[in-house]
Amino acid sequence: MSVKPEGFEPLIVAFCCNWCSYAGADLAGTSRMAYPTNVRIIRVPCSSRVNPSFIIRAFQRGADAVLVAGCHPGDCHYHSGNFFTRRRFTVLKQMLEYMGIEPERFQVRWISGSEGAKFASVMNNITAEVKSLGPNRKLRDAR
Amino acid sequence: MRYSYYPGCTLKTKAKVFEDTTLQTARALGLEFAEVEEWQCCGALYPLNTEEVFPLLSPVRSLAQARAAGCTKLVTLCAGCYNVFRRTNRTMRSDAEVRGKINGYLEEDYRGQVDVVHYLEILKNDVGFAELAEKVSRRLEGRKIAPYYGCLLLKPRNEMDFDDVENPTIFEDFLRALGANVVEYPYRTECCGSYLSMANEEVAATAVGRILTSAFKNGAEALVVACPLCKYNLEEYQKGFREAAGSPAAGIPVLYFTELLAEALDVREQDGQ
Amino acid sequence: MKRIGVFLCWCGSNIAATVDIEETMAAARKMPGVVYVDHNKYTCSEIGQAMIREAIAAHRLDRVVIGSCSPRMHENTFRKTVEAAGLNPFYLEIANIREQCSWVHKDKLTATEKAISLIRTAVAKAARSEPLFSTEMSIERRALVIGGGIAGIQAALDIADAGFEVDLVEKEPSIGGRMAQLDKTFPTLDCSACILTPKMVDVAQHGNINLITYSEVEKVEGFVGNFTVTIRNRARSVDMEKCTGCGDCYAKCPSKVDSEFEMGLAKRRAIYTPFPQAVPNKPAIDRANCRYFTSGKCKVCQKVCPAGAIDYEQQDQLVEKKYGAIVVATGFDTHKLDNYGEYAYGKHPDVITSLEFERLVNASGPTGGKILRPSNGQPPKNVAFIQCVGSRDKAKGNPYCAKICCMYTAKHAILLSEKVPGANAFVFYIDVRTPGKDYEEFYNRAYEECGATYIRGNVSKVFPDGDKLVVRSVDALSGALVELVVDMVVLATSVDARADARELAQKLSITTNAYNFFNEAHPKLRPVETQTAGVFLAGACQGPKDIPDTVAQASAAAVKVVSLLNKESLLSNPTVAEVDIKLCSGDMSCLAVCPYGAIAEKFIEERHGREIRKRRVAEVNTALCQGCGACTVACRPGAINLKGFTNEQILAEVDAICL
Amino acid sequence: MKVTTDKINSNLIKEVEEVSGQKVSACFQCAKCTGGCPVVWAMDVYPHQILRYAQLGLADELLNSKTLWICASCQTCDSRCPREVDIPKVIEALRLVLLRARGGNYLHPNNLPARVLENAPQQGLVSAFRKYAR
Ligand SMILES: Cc1cc2nc3c(=O)[nH]c(=O)nc-3n(C[C@H](O)[C@H](O)[C@H](O)COP(=O)(O)OP(=O)(O)OC[C@H]3O[C@@H](n4cnc5c(N)ncnc54)[C@H](O)[C@@H]3O)c2cc1C
Ligand SMILES: Cc1cc2nc3c(=O)[nH]c(=O)nc-3n(C[C@H](O)[C@H](O)[C@H](O)COP(=O)(O)OP(=O)(O)OC[C@H]3O[C@@H](n4cnc5c(N)ncnc54)[C@H](O)[C@@H]3O)c2cc1C
Ligand code: SF4
Ligand code: SF4
Ligand code: SF4
Ligand code: SF4
Ligand code: SF4
Ligand code: SF4
Ligand code: SF4
Ligand code: SF4
Repeated sequence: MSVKPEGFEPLIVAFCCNWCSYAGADLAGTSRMAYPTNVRIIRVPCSSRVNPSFIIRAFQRGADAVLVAGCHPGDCHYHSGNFFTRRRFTVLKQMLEYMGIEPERFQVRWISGSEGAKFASVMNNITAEVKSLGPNRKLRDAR
Repeated sequence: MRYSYYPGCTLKTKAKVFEDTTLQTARALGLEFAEVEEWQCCGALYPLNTEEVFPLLSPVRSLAQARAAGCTKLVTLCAGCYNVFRRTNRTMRSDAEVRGKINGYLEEDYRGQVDVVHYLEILKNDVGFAELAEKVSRRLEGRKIAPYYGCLLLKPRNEMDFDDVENPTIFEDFLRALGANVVEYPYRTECCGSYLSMANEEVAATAVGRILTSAFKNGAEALVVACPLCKYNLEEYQKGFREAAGSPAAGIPVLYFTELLAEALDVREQDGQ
Repeated sequence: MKRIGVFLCWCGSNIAATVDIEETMAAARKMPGVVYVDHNKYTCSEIGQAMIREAIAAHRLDRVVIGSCSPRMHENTFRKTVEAAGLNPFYLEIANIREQCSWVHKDKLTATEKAISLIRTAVAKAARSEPLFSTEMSIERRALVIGGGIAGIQAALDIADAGFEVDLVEKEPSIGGRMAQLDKTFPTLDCSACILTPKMVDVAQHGNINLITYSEVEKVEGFVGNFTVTIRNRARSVDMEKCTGCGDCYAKCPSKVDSEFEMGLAKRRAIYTPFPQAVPNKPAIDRANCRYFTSGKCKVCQKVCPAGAIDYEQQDQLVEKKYGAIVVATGFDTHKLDNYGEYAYGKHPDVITSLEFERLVNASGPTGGKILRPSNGQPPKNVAFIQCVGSRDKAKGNPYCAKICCMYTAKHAILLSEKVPGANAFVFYIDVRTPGKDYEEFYNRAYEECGATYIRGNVSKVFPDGDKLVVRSVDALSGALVELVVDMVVLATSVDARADARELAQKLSITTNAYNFFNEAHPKLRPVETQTAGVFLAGACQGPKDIPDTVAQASAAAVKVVSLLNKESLLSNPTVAEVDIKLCSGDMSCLAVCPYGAIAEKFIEERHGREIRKRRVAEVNTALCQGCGACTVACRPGAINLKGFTNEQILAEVDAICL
Repeated sequence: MKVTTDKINSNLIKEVEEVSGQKVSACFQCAKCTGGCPVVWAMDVYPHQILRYAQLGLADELLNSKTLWICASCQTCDSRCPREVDIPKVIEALRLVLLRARGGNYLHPNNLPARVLENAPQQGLVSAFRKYAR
């Protein structure tokens, strides 16, 4: 059982593909759609660039959740990249769950460049979910 | 070659001649038809809803017996039985859920290993129409015969896989092998009214009328069928239409294809009729 | 140690109102490698950019981080700025503290905290950036167009007019495609031949176009700007140089077969041109049907040819050529009707397809333009047209709408009323689809002025009754059962991809959809490009299309080709994948995931003691790589990395965020 | 006959889809089924209309229609349906809904003419009772 400290603010690392999700985040910005500050975005060309080891590393360094966001299947700028993403991360998700990481802590979402509102709502939801889970202690390096 | 043989209720009663001529001709052609030992009525209709699986028990039991008897093919004659068996077998092959239920109930492990075939298919594929033609001793020369397929041999299109649904040829090829003149007419695959003749005779009669009129117009002197219910309907409602169409007063014979086969092979024994 | 400069932008109050610039600057000064920090009201202004350039010089900065708006906004601007100051443009990193910070957060305290984190992340990435360079590639300034229908003809003419050399490869003995078979064309009803044949002649006479008929593409190698294509010139058995096109040979040839061009409604000879206006107007011998080739006897054509052009010894020839760009324009086939026995096609001669109807109404067709029943040569009185045959049918045809048949059926109804006075057209439809300029009006004309009766019902069965045909359906609008007795039935057959489309797609490394139509790079925004750079699409090979759409797409493809060939050279994208051959195990997992076929195997020789061994490794073709990075994840040993987004950079970003 | 949101949103469609295993919404009303039905002239609601009524939730019109008792399950229609709708299965589902709701049977052996009972093949009688009785 994880303990919920008062005022816990989770740290969330989001990998966003340049063409869709990063653009979606920008649109949320230009439309001034507020969401919590907990999320930090790393820009990648395509969701298929995200190596599972990046995600493990984030958890090890203390991230409380990791989000991978890419173009909707069929809309990938590189045609098929997000299909690989989908396949890879279903496997990774199972592995993480096996290691005791709650499914809410690792999410894969499709957000298009015109879905500013979706981007904001995904950020709101993931922050709320992880807040209620409390900090990630399972994989964090003993430092 | 040895086949499991499923006669069905009607061939044992009202369509005795169908069974007799089948067995006579099979024997003449060197085909061994071994009757499934404890067969029961196949249910006559394949269930058209997702809820009923128990009607499949009976056909599966016969199929499992055929398999136990070491036969790879189960032969049926009546188009109704054929339709039920073919579709049941397909379900047992492809639908794991139904298969589980049925096998659980029957304590069997039947997965559709046996092929369900119609006698016509045996004649076409195992005997061969060219070979059959050579065995014919009394060619049906000059006889103008109209094949009538009806529905159940052919449909549903994606489940029966018996012949092209819209343009079947197996009956025609069979008749040509016997030396008959095939009458082509557009109504050969139109429904005869099926079981409507039990409850709604008027509708069945009209359906039959269209088939007969079309066959008459194209010069048919006899119709040939593979189904006792088709035969019943086509015979039962002939009168009215013959008169209306100004056709010959005497009834047009509706024959099972095996009757013609027996005649052509000259093996027809006296069957008391 | 790197010397990193950090520049924070206020964006007026857009950033500065929410992010405490002073505090952020103070934090940035403490970040590893940062030697200089400054801020500006509007960094993208000329003054702001000048400040960066000066700071680079004054403080010998070798990496630059700008905290400002999204990189999607000004990355290019600022790359140029640092380049002007003598740095590699890829030494720049942008922290997005506007769209992803000041604009979406309200609380100044946490927003500032996040801004600091974003700057730290960018600093970490910049510290690990490496100089990247685009390479320059030469361009073969010639184009190949595959398929000589209206699409290929238009594309070839447009490219040639722009001053580039074009080879047009057509598999049949003549160009023209389907449009050559049509009579009049909707929505204007101008005669197809009148508008097409002049263009065909233009192709033949254009100084920049090299027409290669009776030929096919055998192999395609290389990449954008530098394709090497092997073309098979099928043996025509006629010497094109000598032949004058006099036609004596096919007048005398004794072997007659069904003419494909006439849809089997007329015969052609074994030596033939598909139609009288063929371009080139020189025959070919169809060896499968020639008596000489099948039985060794005949040679009539050789005897009668005044030019001595017949050459039975000709062999197929493989020619290798180089091109900078390729346009695919191989068109469509009409749907085969094997699954539609209910319509009696093939069973009754008066049931015909729409393309057969086109030949019947065509003045140069087998009946000289008279609409006559094939069974008895009499004009029909009542004609049923059945739409959507083989279309919109997921059970046994194509699930998609073929797009052109509603319109050409309206055309057929109009032509019937014009050519056979008093004849009646009955059009059976599911929906009538006429989106297009003047299209609805054209359809209106069919029923309003030309008397066609439209019946909303998919015909269920057609069968002969005496010498007539009975059409059974229902009018779904009134609920009335319909049984029409007609003289002729015309089936609006669906549009299929060419039978060999998938094979050609493989040769070109392009993809097809489930029905073998070639895929465009983006359904809306890149409709003529393919996923393979330098290969473009035109016409019905990409999906069912009428002539206006086909021509528009062909001209668009031509522009794409021209703008490519116009470049002196191509600059490659520098953020590409790179293989470290020391780590590469040669298992080629990367090759399997690359969507662009940019990875190939290569064999290197290595010295092991005294022995020299060959070893397989992966190699990235930087001209093809689009920099998606999928391969980097597929690679188990971590041998393949993506420049500009290296593993080290991304891991450093993760670490910086999680500090 | 009147279409209302309540009817369209009613449970009938779901029930019919469940019992028949067919997707009623797949039908795009081309009416090819009706055009080829061999007994359509005896129906009051045509096969394509059965599908349409079901899409609109017109329960009374469906359950009172003669069509349910006229369809011969010949499968001509579904063998031609471009949307892969098995129409006789939909009709069968309606028939079952009705027989269950109303109880009783449509056909009773006592109602058959002696001539039919005498001459008809077993197969026909068995079929009829399976169709018309519960
Ligand atoms: C019955 C009917 C009526 C029509 N009426 C009209 C109308 O009135 N108005 C209208 O706008 N549109 C009409 N159309 C549509 C029109 O035919 C098409 O829009 C047009 O033909 C598409 O041109 P295309 O060049 O893309 O394809 P095509 O005309 O099919 O040309 C493709 C060419 O490529 C060649 N080719 C194929 N494969 C290869 C290969 N592997 N290598 C080399 N060459 C190859 C073919 O031989 C052919 O010459 C009609 C179509 C039909 C079927
Ligand atoms: C409700 C709706 C939904 C749609 N949904 C889709 C969809 O889902 N998918 C799809 O593919 N398409 C859709 N479309 C169609 C799509 O909007 C158009 O295809 C597209 O916008 C056309 O682009 P355009 O550049 O030709 O015209 P426009 O978008 O109209 O652009 C024309 C521009 O020219 C400017 N302009 C006008 N006159 C002058 C002048 N005299 N001088 C200078 N400038 C001038 C205008 O201000 C405007 O900026 C939809 C359209 C509507 C109405
Ligand atoms: S660089 Fe971007 S953030 Fe700065 S002033 Fe310009 S637009 Fe605004
Ligand atoms: S006869 Fe000779 S010159 Fe004349 S068209 Fe034939 S091949 Fe050409
Ligand atoms: S040789 Fe062949 S092509 Fe020439 S005339 Fe004879 S059959 Fe015709
Ligand atoms: S264009 Fe018209 S006729 Fe052709 S498939 Fe589409 S709807 Fe049917
Ligand atoms: S996946 Fe990696 S190791 Fe395998 S071939 Fe490609 S670069 Fe080499
Ligand atoms: S980065 Fe993408 S395009 Fe480039 S080689 Fe790797 S998988 Fe192919
Ligand atoms: S044929 Fe199929 S799609 Fe057409 S109306 Fe009938 S059920 Fe609907
Ligand atoms: S199954 Fe029923 S509705 Fe369909 S064609 Fe046959 S009788 Fe008509």
